[in-house]
Amino acid sequence: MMLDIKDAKQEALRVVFGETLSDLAEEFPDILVLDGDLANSTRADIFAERQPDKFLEMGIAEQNMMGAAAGLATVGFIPFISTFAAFAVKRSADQVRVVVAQPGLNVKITGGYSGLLTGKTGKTHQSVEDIAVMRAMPNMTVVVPADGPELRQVLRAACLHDGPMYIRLTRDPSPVIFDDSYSFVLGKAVVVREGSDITIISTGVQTVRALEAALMLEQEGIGVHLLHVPTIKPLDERAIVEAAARTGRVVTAEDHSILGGLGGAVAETLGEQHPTIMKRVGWRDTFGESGPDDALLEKYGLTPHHVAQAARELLAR
Amino acid sequence: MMLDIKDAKQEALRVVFGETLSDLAEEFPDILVLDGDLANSTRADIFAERQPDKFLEMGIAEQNMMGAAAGLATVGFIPFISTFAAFAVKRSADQVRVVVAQPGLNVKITGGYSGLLTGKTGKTHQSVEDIAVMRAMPNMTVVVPADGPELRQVLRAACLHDGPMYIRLTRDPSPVIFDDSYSFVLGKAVVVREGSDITIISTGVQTVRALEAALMLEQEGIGVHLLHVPTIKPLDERAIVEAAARTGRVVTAEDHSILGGLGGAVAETLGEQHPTIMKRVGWRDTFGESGPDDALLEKYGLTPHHVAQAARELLAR
Amino acid sequence: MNVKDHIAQGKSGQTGQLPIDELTRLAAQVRADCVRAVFQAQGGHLGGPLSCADLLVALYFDVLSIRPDEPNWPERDRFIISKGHSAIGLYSTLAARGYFERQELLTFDAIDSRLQGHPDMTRLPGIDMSSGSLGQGLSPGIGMALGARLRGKSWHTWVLLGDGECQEGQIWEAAFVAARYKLDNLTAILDFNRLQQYGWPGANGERTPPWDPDPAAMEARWRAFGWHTVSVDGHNMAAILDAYRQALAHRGHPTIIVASTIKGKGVSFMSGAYEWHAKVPTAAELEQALSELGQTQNGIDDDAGH
Amino acid sequence: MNVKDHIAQGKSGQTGQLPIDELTRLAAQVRADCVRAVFQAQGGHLGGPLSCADLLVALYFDVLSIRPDEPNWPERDRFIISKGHSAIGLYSTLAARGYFERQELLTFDAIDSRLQGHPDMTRLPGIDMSSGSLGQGLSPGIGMALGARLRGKSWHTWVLLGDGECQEGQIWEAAFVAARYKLDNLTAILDFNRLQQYGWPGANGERTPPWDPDPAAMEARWRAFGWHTVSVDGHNMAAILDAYRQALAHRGHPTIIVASTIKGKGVSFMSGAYEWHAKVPTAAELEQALSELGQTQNGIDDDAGH
Ligand SMILES: Cc1ncc(C[n+]2csc(CCOP(=O)(O)OP(=O)(O)O)c2C)c(N)n1
Ligand SMILES: Cc1ncc(C[n+]2csc(CCOP(=O)(O)OP(=O)(O)O)c2C)c(N)n1
Ligand SMILES: [Mg+2]
Ligand SMILES: [Mg+2]
Repeated sequence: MMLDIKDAKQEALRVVFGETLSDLAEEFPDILVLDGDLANSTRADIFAERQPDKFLEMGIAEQNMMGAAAGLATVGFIPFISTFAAFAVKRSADQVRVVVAQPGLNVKITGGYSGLLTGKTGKTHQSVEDIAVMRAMPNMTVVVPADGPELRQVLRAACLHDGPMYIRLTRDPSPVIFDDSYSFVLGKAVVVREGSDITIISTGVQTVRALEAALMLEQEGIGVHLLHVPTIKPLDERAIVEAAARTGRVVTAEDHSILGGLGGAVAETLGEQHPTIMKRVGWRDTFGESGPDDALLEKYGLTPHHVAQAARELLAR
Repeated sequence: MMLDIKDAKQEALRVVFGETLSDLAEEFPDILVLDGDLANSTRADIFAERQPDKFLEMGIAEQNMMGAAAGLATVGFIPFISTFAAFAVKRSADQVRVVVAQPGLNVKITGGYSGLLTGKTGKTHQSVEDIAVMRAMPNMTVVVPADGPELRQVLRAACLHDGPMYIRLTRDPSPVIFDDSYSFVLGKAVVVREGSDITIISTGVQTVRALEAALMLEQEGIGVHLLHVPTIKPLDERAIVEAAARTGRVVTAEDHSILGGLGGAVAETLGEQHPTIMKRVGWRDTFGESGPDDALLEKYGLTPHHVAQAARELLAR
Repeated sequence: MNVKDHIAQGKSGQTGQLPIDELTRLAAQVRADCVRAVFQAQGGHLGGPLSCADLLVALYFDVLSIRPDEPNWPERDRFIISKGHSAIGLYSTLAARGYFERQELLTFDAIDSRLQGHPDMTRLPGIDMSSGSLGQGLSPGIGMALGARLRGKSWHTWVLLGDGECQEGQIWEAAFVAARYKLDNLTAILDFNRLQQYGWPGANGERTPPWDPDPAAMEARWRAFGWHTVSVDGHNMAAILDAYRQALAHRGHPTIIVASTIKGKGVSFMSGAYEWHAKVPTAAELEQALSELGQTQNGIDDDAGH
Repeated sequence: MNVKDHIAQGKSGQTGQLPIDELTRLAAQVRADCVRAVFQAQGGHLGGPLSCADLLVALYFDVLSIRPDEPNWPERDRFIISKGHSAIGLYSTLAARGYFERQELLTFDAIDSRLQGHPDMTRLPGIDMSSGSLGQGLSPGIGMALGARLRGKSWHTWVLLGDGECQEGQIWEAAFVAARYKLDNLTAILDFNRLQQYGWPGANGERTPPWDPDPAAMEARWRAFGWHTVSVDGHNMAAILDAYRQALAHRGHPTIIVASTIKGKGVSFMSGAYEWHAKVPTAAELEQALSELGQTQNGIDDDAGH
């Protein structure tokens, strides 16, 4: 199921997004892409080139874009909103709430450039809390894919699922960890690695770093049970409880605030169903800044080493 | 410290808000109130009448209102934003993020008509996820007072605290539970009742209902340890761990989604510091509707009976 | 021919041209039903619904191609009430038009009701878009109008805006985008009543209109954003119908109809009084309101009047 | 008198009237520093910063009452760069004006730098408001201008807007409110370069301007919202200064200066090319850009040029 992570092929989720949606538009003729003047960043420009009649420029006006998508959904289209996660979630939060989530309309919101790595743009462009906001929204499905192969399946699942969905994307190339045998199922978490000393639960591209952490820990003789949670909502609670029960210690890992995101969802689930000692790895409730990727990951505590260190600390308790 | 809840005096937080801020403006001459065309609902109109020169109508334009407040804060004012919680948080989410929270400016955001009871206006006006959104925002202080006496102290504390703050208010009169001896301290939770069978952790006006639940349970011989958490952020983690350790069972109660709010904050804290079985009472991840208060509280599971029932179920586990 | 026959005849589209005085009578009934429902619910808005009653009746009885017995008819014209707090005005119009029994208006604001305080498309067939958070309605209208164009369909999309609501920036985002796509299958109707909720206090504490009260200034604003504009007296039924036809006929731009209205229109003590934006009448006020509206009885009775 | 003496002299306020050709030379230096910094950072925006360099230099060297050595001087004029992606243009101007050493421009976009990708007021003194999320800058400007009025202060507040940015509804919320409060101590400068980032694709895939390219149409829009307007060639230093003085002199309304500009101005291959909105030049492109800008050397050297 898993390719080796060393020398893994790299793919940028934004490119996979643009290409896959262009392909899917042949199969699902109701697909439209609405762009908030960022197509050459989000790579919706690939779609604009290949499906010009299905590409709707909406200008720098995220609120209106969200509402227009809602209107298009009422007449049977599958509108995909494309902008940065920071703006998709925050600039049109009330529109998502009132004309998308409340009526349950079939709008797909893709949040590009999510998390820490946004090409040096800095804190205004880094979405540290988008998962928390979208997860707290009733009726919203929240999906955070880990790599290109998973994203391809997520986009297809989005077309088949009737209802509002938030899909979190990233900018920079990241390793491909899933091979052809991998099958994404909306609402299901997936065991990436089995082990009995400590459980790591991760989402998005952070799963790649969690996997690297697992490999490090295994070299130290620590068996890691790694659960990847691509669907944050609806949450696969049973898989989370099972994974926690497996080792009795849980580290969560996400490129997102430790408040209210995956770490929050896991804490809520375990607190009610299977109290387990845990440690959250993610942004420590802070805003970000500009800088090269490596320096940012190091400063904000998101490297594989940070995930591994959290596991060691939990084991030492 | 606590008056009897039966025959308690009733006060509407919105009225206390309008009156107290008018008084405080004498002591803190930099106070301003910015209104989003809702003053006669939020009762900022009391302030408008008593302090007309410090009242700034900002029209039906919440984004601009938030930005204008940020600008006023840079030149030394203490601007209080006044509108409904649903709009304060969602309609200006990106503005809160970029010009208030990121620069850490001294803007006080008051969210009126929070939660379920909004005078029959229905789901567009009910803020089910505002605490989750504001809690996930770095640099934001989040306060949810339980009654009039507490709110009076919260507003004073807001003037003394330099930084962004979200204060959650309610529309309808609710019982006064704190007497003159009560002292609100920003960032501190308060034990309202001691007991050794079960812990209830609550916030806002839901603390009143939790107190009623505690009285019911005590009649059944169940000792309730009730912790009121007016400051959701920064969270009084130590008080939460202590309260949980007291009984080993925790019910959380809030007029807010069970995702990401107080229940989420408690779950995260206990998961990392003191895993404890818990049950969250709140909106069950759904939007609301119009209706009379009693019917709504019953349908959405927020009555004292619902809190008590959760406690019983947890005790039966 | 009475209204019911008209409606029966017009099943698959318009009602046919009802006489103006019949439309006027229906508008009075709609206003009365608003007051009755708010009294019954002991909650809700009145100033705004009364302000736009003529605009709604003219639209639903003379212009929209709709099927009250098949509310989701795919080819129907679309209508969005962006000023969602005027829901009871829309509900009363829908009831008059045969979407549901007028008696149901008395469930307004009740728990489990289809008639929510603000329109909820998941509850009541006939509501094309949920609303209640101001400033949001024009954008879904763009989606519906673009959708018609993309599908080669001929439905027309109508959006009712409040003037206070036009302070919301989203309206101007939508104004720009609609014009840029030259959406001439989209019409906005502005209920230009020069009041909002609390309002802009003047020097002596009086309410001042949010915008320059001159309709020409409002037209200039929309024209600057690329719209075709028409001004009209929003309480003159014939003029309203004429404005609607102008909008339908215009090509190359979306049209906005700036309809000068009086908030609380039809009830003397509510007219022009901002306090009646959202206020429940006493029993005596109810009676006076109904009598001013020429209603013979206090309750809603489906057979009354026609 | 050279620039340094001018600046020394102007410590507590304006620099005094620098000769136009000196301002022009400074604008070329600012443009060159933008290109150098983006090359060094291997990231950042260029089209927008180059577009507004003349506007910034004219403002900072001739108009603003500021103290570079006391950036938080309470009485200072305020400036907000609402089109925050042009941060490097502002940083280069601030460095030229003596807020910090030009060498520091080479830390642009680096981790822990004061010169963030988008302006961060918590990091760099001299930044009056953080920005980067478009459409947000005019509103804090309202707060600063209202604040001056409430405190009886005379500082003037300036806000630089992008034309693409004006699609954001918040701009029009602010436009309305500023006019309603008659904030004549607030001036907006519009960098009207008729390009944005990706842009509106035309029929043949070419970029079309977001708005009608005619400045008169843009002026009409703002006038309809109650603003005084001035049109100017945004690359003509003398005309810019004149427009700024007109704005300061006007009473009763906020003023917007619609400055017609060319995105990427000053570097032939960047001019009018939307691809250069945010693109890093190669070493060869850097060299050509600097030579077109009349720079004698590739690096930043504080003593170069003056
Ligand atoms: C986003 C948002 N802000 C505030 C409100 C509260 N509100 C409801 S109605 C109203 C006044 C609306 O005025 P206008 O649009 O002129 O409507 P009308 O006069 O026709 O009632 C306000 C401020 C709201 N519903 N939504
Ligand atoms: C709210 C928001 N949406 C989108 C962006 C991404 N973005 C950055 S610059 C830009 C284009 C801006 O165009 P314009 O205002 O004309 O600036 P200029 O041409 O001067 O560079 C866009 C869309 C953003 N920064 N903020
Ligand atoms: Mg009005
Ligand atoms: Mg531009």
